Amino acid sequence: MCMRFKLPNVTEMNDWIAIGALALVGVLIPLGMMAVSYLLRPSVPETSKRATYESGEIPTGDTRVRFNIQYYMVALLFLIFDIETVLLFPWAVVYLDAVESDAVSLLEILGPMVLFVTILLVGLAWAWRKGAVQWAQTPRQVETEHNRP
Amino acid sequence: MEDVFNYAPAIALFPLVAFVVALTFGKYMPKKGALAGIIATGGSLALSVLMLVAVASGEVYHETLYQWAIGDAASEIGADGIEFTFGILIDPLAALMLVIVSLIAFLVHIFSLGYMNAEGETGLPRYYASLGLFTFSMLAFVYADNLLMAFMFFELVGLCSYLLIGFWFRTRSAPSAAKKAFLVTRFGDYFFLLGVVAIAATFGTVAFAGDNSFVAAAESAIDNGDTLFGFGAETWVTITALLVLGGVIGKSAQFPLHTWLPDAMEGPTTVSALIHAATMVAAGVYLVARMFGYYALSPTALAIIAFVGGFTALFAATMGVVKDDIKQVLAYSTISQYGYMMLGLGVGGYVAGVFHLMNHAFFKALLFLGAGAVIVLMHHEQDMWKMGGLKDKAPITYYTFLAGALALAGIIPFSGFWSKDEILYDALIVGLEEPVILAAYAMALVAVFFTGFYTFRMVFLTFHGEPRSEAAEDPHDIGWSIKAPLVVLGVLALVAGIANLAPVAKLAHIDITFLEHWLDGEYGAVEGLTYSAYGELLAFETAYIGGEQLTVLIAAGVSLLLAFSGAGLAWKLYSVPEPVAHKERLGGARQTLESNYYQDEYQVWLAEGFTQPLARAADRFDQTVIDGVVNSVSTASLFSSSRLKRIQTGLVTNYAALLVAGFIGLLLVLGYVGGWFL
Amino acid sequence: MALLELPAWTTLAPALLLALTALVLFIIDSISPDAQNSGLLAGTTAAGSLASLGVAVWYLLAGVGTPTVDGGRGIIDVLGDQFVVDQLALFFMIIVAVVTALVAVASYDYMEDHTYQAEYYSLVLLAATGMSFMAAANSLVTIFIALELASLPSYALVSILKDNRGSVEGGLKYFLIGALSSAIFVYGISLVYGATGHLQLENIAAVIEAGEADPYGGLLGLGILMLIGGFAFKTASVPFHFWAPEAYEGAPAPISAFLSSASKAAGFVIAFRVFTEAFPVAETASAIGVDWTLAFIILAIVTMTLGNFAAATQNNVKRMLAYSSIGHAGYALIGLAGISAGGGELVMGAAMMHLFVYGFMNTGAFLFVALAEYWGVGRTFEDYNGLGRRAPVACFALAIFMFSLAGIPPLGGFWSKYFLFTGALEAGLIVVAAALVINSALSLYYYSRLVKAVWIEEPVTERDGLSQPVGLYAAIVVAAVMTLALLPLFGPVADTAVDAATAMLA
Amino acid sequence: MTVGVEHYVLLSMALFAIGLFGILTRRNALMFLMSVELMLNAANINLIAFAFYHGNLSGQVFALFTMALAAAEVAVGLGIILLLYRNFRDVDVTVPTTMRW
Repeated sequence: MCMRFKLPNVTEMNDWIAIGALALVGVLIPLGMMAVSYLLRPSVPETSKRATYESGEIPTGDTRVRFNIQYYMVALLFLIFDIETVLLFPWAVVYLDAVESDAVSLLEILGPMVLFVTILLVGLAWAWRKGAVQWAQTPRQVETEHNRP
Repeated sequence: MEDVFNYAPAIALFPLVAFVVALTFGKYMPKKGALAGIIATGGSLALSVLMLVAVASGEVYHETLYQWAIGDAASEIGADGIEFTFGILIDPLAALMLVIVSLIAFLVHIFSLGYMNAEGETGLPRYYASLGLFTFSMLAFVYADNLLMAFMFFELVGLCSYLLIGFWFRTRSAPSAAKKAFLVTRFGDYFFLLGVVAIAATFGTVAFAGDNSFVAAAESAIDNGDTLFGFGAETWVTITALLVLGGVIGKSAQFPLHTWLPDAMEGPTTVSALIHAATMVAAGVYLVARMFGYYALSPTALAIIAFVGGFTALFAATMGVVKDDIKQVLAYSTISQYGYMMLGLGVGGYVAGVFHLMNHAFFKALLFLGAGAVIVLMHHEQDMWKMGGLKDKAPITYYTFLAGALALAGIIPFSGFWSKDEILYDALIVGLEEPVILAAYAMALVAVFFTGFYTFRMVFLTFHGEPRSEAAEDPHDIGWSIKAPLVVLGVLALVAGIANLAPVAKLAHIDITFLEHWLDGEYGAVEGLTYSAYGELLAFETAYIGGEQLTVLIAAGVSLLLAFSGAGLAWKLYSVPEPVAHKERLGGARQTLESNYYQDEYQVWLAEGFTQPLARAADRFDQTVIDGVVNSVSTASLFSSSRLKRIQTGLVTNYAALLVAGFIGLLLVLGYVGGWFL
Repeated sequence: MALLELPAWTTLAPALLLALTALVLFIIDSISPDAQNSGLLAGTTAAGSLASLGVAVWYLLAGVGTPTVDGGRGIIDVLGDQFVVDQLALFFMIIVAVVTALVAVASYDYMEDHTYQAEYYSLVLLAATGMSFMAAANSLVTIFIALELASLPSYALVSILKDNRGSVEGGLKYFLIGALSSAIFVYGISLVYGATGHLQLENIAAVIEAGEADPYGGLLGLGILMLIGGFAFKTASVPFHFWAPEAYEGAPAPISAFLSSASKAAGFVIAFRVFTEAFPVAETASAIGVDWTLAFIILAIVTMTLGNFAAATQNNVKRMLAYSSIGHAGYALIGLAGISAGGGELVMGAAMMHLFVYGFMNTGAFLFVALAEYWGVGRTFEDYNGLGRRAPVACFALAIFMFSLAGIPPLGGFWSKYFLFTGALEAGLIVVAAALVINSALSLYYYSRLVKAVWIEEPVTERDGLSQPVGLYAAIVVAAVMTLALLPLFGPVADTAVDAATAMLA
Repeated sequence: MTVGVEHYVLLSMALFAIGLFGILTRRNALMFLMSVELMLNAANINLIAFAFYHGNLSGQVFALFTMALAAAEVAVGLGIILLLYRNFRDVDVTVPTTMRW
């Protein structure tokens, strides 16, 4: 996009031309090779050629293995709670400095994070009670599962 | 006394309450709503009298009560913005008119007890509700302080007359008469509305009184020699004044929009009394008096008013001569008398016109109520040829009716004489300088003869001679509720002239012109709305025949002579035991007169021959061209709609592609305009 | 009122109350995961949103957010200017809370037999929290977070009818387009950050006004355009509108109401705030070479035209309403198109009024569809034939909604459109004004078609008496009453909206 | 030749374009999702590069938030894709076309 990007170093554009040329060549060579081989190779369609390569073994079953839904639930939970640590990190970095400085009271530095973690805990508790982290289904859950329309 | 004015809104609101009460509870009330109406109009009357006293003690009332719209468009003369308000203006004129209207309405309500209730009519709650609304509209119209409010209540008055004229809606004629009244007056009102809009657009105000009234604005515009909408200021004032006059001509039944009024006799006689004496028809003339300062600025408009008035006076009077129905005679007399008032106002005789308006209100109400009494006596027979000899059987009715007739004919000393004479005198002195006015005067003078004739023809046929039908031999009884209003009005018809004995004052040099002083604001008035203020605006020259006193004598003498000769002719022809019709003697004129100069015919012909084809053509244009365009637009829209919605393909990848494409399109447009790619 | 003594963060109470209610719902559900006490859940939701509404109205009346020169308590900054509570924020918090309350009440019947009620209500509240925070967000960071907080629960809500193919399809499309749009949006934020070095709106404006961003005009321009894309997605404006017809049609009807009213309003409030505070028209134009209002002029015309034209020939009532909702987004975009260096407070105020009125009439219309789905009468215009005889109250309310949406005087929808029209004319946007008139005329066609079907047409099949679910009826009647009550109330609403717009543009 | 900020911008734009390309061509819902993640990460690169360039931290902090939100988005997205598979027996986003026009 040749918009008005005022690049700081206009003189370095020469290097860019070189890099661009390199990239172009880098793309063209493999494409050219593939094109040549496409033209030259003999075409013998055979089903075994399309089979999954399993080091010589004959593959069995479907490619897609079905997992238990519980894996999925736990994975999602992990994803959510794992990513929240990203938000904890900067807080942890400044925590000690803030505690030591007089400008920020302990409540001000601790309060928001306690609130944040509390909210997370409520969510976790809810997920727990809903059975999201239950590895096996309890008889009660099986029962309610049956009763559902 | 100032506090009294705080109750001014109640004058109009009482009848409005009566309207609501009669409409909702009338069915369950002992007199079907009559009592509510009587109490309400009685209250209005009492308050109006209080207002009159307050004005007499030097107070006036001009207050804006409610502002319902403000516009900020600049008007033609450059005033910023315009306000539309409801307000009350009580000055000598309005106070006088309030008393007249509420008095007549009060008496009509009482009379209705005998005329409607006692006769066992059905639908009485509707009747009394309409009467209440009618009174409310008229009273509000009377003290309206601006032209737009006046217009609104003017329209409401028209609506109520429609409702009342069509009261017996099951008959064939009443509904069509009601429609006719509504349409004909509405035709005039279109011009009125145009006039209101024109005045508002020109002067940025519609107020009657005060420094920022349109009258004052028009006056200064004429003084400054402004150009308004491409016309000279005076020409433009004349045009707008004439537009407003359209409404007046419709409502006050002036030629050529008078045709509705005789047909309006299809309504109950009480309603006729109210319409003719105090409300509907009076509204037109009152409007001219209300904005007289505006008309005074335009001699052309005044001359037109005067000429139309004079012509109508004569024109209607001739038609009244041949009518057999007692109410028809009265109807034409009304048109004729309002012609006199227009003549009076048109020649600058503001006091004379208002004076006649007042006197006419009394004697015409009297005559109609008297006719109503006669109709009751006659078991609802209205043909005068079937009456006769009622003089001895119903003396009260006879003598009060006679008083009204004398006043109508203009016989000294009854009230009608004084006011009609003053109008003719004013017309004469202006007419000596202005030929157009002189012609109007001449026509009005001739009309005096015919007035005397048809009035006494009616009296003699109805009351004198031998009874000409069984009903006339054995009249129905009438009660106090019919007699009392007749007596009150009979006395007023006799003595109301005292209010302004101008000829006597001029001859004897005594200061007894009370009404003139009243309207001239000697007791109290809003600045600019006085007789002398109007007099300064008027551009008419006057002249006398050998001195003022001689002129007065000549004018009075001639008109009295003509009135007497008309009455005398009637006496000779009809005051015999067995009167016969003398219409054959009229020869070819008879058919013309009985057909009312073919006014209805030519108006119907206009409607059928001109308006209807035009309407058909417009309809065809609408059906084919307009509808065609509309239909093709809608077809095209729907077709493009069915195409356009196809971009919603249902494939989410297409959406993403279109989204990106749309975004890039926007980027290209903005980048192109912003020059990003240069 | 001891308002001044309260710490500044309490001015965010309308949003915080919604969040708190959502947490309460989670706790309730944690205590008894299997109980389906829909009354308790819907009641808690409604109570929470009404509390939010009450607090927001109270703040507005008490003068919180009104500039001190106008006798108010001043615009309040929270968390180091990350949030700001002013009249604009409170105005839109009110809209969000009202719609949330109506939707919660209506859902009581609609979701009666549903399995995931607690999730449903808490997701509604979380989305409402996001929208409420959007109204107050004052930095691109908080704007993005709030926007995502509003979006993510919405995706889930649209597809909450897990076994309904339409619901899942709508949710999928909504999610995919939403993900793409938010990627574009966040990339736009990064570009604006690159060009100005700030994420906080006033600081961005300061850099632009100082001319320091001029060397990066291209970056800034592209960034602004990408931000517009993000707003266009949230407000369902062309070309980011593609999700709307399917999502609204497939979603449970109360959710359609929620998204098309509250979510749209929230999208507009951040657009108003970002473009008036961060990108002053004249200075930005000198940096990027073009008025950004041009983009909104184009979007407004295309959006209203496409929305209305596509709505005209729909057979499915809900889909018709979905397209009409796109059309109304086009109307409200005039509020941004009409902003200019010197003025625009009238036209922006008019857009705010329109969104306010729209919050009632459109919610009501979708709730009527919810009622029809509850009855199970079908989805097309023909299926609605003759409902007026069976359920006169609801159908009368529907007529009010339709006529107000079409902009028939004297209903509220007319006045807001009228102000938009005059505002567009004042700003010199004659083409936009003409498009507004043409589209309004066209919209009358399909709105009145529905009224005609309900009141005039003969029913295709005989149906028995229809039940009268309390919650749905109550919500519809309240929406109708408010649509009518806006006639006398329109003055204060208009004043508040114009005041808020003036404060923004000052 | 130092690595200037413009290089980061070009990198992020390339990444963004790759993501966009994936969205426009891939029909598998998961690939769609991954392409979106690419675009988000392009923005993150920008943010961190500009934060370094401008010498303030707000860009970096925002990048953290973006990551968290991206994760949340994926969580919701996966849930919807699961529903898609259940209802349509496929994760091809072009399969559900019951509603159109």
